Amino acid sequence: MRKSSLMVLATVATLFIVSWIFKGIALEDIYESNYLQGFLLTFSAFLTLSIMSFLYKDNPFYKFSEHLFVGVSAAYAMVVGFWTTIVGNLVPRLSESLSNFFQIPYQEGTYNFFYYLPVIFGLMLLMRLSKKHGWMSRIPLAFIIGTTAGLNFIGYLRSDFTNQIAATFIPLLGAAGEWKGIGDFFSNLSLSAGGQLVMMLSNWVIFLGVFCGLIYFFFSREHTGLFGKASRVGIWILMITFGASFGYTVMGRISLLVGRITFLFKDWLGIIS
Amino acid sequence: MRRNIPLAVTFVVGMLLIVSVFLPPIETIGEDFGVFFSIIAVFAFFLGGGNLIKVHFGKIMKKSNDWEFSLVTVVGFFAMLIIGLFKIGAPGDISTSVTAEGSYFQEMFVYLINPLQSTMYALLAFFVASASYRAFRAKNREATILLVAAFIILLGRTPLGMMLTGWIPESFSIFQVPNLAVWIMNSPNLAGQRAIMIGISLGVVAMSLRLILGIERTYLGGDDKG
Amino acid sequence: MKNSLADRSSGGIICAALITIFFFSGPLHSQEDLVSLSVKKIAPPSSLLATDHKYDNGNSISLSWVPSIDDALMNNPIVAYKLYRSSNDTEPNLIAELPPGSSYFLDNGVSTDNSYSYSVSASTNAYEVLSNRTESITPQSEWINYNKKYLFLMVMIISGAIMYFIVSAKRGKELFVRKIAGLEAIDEAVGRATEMGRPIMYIPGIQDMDDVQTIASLTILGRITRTIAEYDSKIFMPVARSLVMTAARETIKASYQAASRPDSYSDDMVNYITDEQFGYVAHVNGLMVREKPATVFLLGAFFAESLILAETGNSIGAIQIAGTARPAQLPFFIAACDFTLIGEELFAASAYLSGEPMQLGSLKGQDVGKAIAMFFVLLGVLAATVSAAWDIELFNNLLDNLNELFS
Amino acid sequence: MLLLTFSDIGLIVTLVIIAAGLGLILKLALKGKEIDRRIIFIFIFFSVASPIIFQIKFSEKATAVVKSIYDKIDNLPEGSKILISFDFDPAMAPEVQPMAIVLGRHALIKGHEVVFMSLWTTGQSLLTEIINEYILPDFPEKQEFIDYVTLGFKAGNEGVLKVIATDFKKMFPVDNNGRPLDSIPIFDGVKSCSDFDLVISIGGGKPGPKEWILFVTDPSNIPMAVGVAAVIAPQMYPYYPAQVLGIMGGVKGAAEYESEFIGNYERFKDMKTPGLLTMGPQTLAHTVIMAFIIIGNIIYFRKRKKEAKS
Repeated sequence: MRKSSLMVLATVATLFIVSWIFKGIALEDIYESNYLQGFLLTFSAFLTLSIMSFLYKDNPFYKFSEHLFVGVSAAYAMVVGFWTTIVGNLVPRLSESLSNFFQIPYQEGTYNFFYYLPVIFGLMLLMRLSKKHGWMSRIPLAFIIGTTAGLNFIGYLRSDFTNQIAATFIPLLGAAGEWKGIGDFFSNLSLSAGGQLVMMLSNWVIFLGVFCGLIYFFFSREHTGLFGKASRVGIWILMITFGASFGYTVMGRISLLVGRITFLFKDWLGIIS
Repeated sequence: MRRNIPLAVTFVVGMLLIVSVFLPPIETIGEDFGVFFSIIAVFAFFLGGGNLIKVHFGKIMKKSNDWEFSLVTVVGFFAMLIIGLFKIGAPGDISTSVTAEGSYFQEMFVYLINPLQSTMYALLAFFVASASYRAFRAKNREATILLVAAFIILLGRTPLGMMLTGWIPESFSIFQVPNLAVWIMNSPNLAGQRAIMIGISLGVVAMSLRLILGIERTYLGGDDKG
Repeated sequence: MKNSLADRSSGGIICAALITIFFFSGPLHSQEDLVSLSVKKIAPPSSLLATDHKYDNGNSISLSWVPSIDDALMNNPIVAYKLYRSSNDTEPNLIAELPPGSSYFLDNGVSTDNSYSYSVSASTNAYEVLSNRTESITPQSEWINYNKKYLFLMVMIISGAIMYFIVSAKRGKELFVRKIAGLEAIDEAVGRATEMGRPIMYIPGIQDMDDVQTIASLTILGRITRTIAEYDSKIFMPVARSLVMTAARETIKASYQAASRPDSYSDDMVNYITDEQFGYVAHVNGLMVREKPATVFLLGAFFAESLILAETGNSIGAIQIAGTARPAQLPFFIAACDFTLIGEELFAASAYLSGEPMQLGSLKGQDVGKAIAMFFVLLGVLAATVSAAWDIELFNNLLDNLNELFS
Repeated sequence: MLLLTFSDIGLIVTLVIIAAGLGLILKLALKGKEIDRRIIFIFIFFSVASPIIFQIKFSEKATAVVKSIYDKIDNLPEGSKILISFDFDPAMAPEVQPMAIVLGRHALIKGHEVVFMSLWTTGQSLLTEIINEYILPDFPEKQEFIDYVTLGFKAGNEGVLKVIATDFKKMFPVDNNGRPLDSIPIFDGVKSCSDFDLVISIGGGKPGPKEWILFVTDPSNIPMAVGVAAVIAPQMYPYYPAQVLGIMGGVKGAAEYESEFIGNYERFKDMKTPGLLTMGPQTLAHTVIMAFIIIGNIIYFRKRKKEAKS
């Protein structure tokens, strides 16, 4: 380690300890274990700042947080998977004595033996570790891919294909008997149910947008001539969509930072109330 | 054989699931298969978690670059694993939820994972700014449209939008930037999203068919041994 | 037909009775009368009918009845309808309490092993009056759900179109497929990495194998690694799911074998990091700035991390080819990457890259699907427009039918 | 006399720093230099952190959709009955809670009789918290049962709405504390939702504003206003102004309302305005991003001009 990095390390360590002590004293009236709480809060703040330091450049503090994050969260996922899936879903269907051990109700069912299937598949998957029988791990993969393909086939066709088409059955002219005269038509350009021109325009835009957007996705035709022009309009609509969605999301992203900075200033440093 | 058995499995399972939607007696089979999937996925953890530890252990053993940090990963991993599997510090007996308030597992989540997670997420605020700086340039017609749409929405979401265009009378209120922003979200944005969704659904359907029929088989690996 | 007519007329009579009561009861009762009304006897619900719910696995029975004639819109003495069920002639149990005005209930708690009979009561705050008990009924399990016939039709049309073109392509019919810019760039991107002597990074999204986008990504991976193996470039692939790791290793290995370079393959190319979204992102970010890949592929299902990854990739000057079918993340890829596969293109990519006639045939089939969608959008918009503006019966019917077809 | 508050000074300092920084960058940009992204990061951090520290607020001018809600509550005669439903959970609270607070205050200061309820399980505790911690401390003179009443949460989603649309007491025989509605003065003469002069639903999920419109206010033609999370605000616009008289969308909607409220009520000039406070960082950050987009384009066109020349 070079001298400069040692200096940085020493500074951070000192600040950490100072913050720990101050936080501990500040929390004296609130918690019994105030110094433990002080440590935890300081550590949270340290991790927060370490991650943010990546914006400047990669550095040992980021590396530390990153590696800690990976180890802890991988184990977190495994533990949750074990308790919810194995103990929550598998055990109560296969073994009464294990269910009693984990103190969960045993679920009696005629078709419970089917639940040996995923266990067998799981074991086959572990065959990957063997050179000779490694190919067997393809069978559970094939099962999973078959499941995914089958479920998504119907799921997407129903929710995204048919429903989206049905949602586009919109009138391009106003409704009968609601015509309020040409003056009103052109003078009421408000974004409300009353503004007929805007309503009509919206529906036209939706209709043409969907239509031309679909043309853009055509693979088996050269995009030339009228077809090409429509596909061009399709791209424009997509570009508006992307631009608008981007702009709209910015606000949400800023709020995330507001949350983090509030944590630093309020919970850790205590400079705002 | 090493290819045909898996292909047959995919075909049978895929077809079964498509057909099951129309046959009430086996209608719920998809849900069961979903549970099967999550059980298999837990078995896969042995491979995944094992691999993670193997990689970092290897680094520590070989004292390769940054091996000290690998130590952090390994220690963090085992600490969390032991705390979680044995429910250390859990407020009740074995039946209490692993994420129950007060258990060490939950404390680790609150003070370790949570700040890391939300800070990583918050980095987006910065990246969204640098990305818009670079990307929103009027290089050609398409890029200009993208830029203008984004700009109107951004403007419409701040008081600036109303300050600039608040004078426009109510009967032409569509031209007030905040309203215009809403209209863009409501109409062209909706149309674009819808076209994309319909396209995606067809893509998924065709992809699924190729998988079920065995036309697409890259994922199955070669014919070799092992 | 006869029956339904009878039903309708009896319903009409009851409606008329209700309206009459409504008109007469409202003004006649003063505030004091209300109190006496609530202890007054009321008429029971009538014509309780229990029928097997059609097209299910014998797990539901539908119940309908005519509400008590005292069930009025105003000053209603009735507070609830209570449903009782007795299975195999045992003691009846309360199974549901419904608000006044109800006349229908679907009992989902039954099975084909038992027979059931029902009764329904109307109750005021102080008083409850029971209807007749129904005959015993055993729910039936049906084999085919006819309610989904239109969905079935849709499935047949779309898959029929795709299969038709797959078969005709197999027979040797030439198919034109337009260029997809993002995919055309792949070769160049791989070549550049080789020239620079830097690795290629491949990220298949953060979802597991139960997401079809992940599978699509792996099929593309299969084609790309073929090129990578031929160029003898280096690839590394951090993944967020153990199963994806297994499948990806299988895929890459196969490609190296197909390119006759099985010895260049190693399991280290694919590593599992963590299931946790941002833990994974934190590590991938670190890897990016440390390994400095020349090319980054971001293909699959992405969430909020899309922009974090794409911006970091951009900061190290990598060529980035991205693609996802999650519409919410597309704008960020468009903004931060060099090439983006938009939605459907992600699924078309592996077929396109393979160049095999059968695969390309399926793309043509997809186009037919789009043509069908456009046709019906056009028809539906026409019907909706005419029916809204001029209220012509033919078009009203057309619109109704279309809505049913796509419901 | 010119009196500057802490946040005014903060605002001025912030704006000067940002403006000077942007000016400097613009100068560099005019020379055709690309900007390092870390400079953008610093600007973003500063534009978010500074409003938080200095509690900077911007005055928002209420847009028509928000103003109409404000006007409605303001113009109703004293003693009108208003029903406010809190249909949200803690996750959604940062966006919509500010609306709940300011609406509650406005209704009470105008002397309306307010009924609070919730369709969400978690709404009960939020309801109590918001009313007891944020609204009531400012109104020591207001009495429960006469000026306001909390009915709490009722399970049943749309079912609840269908019933209260015709008979309120059937669904809520008693209030939150078990007191029969018949003995509560506010409910004198209240039979159904139609007896309220205004119904407001604040939420963003299901059941929420949309269900209120479909099952309660639209069938019976009851004046309705909604406050929704930003994500679903665009879905509410088709109902405006025929079925709902106004919409507050996200934190911005809340901020506009707060701005209108504190502008008109001297007594609440210095009240806590969570909506406006969150808008501070948002506004500055948005402005900075827009400025950088403009600078980016200047750089781009400069470059292109140069290339065209050579």
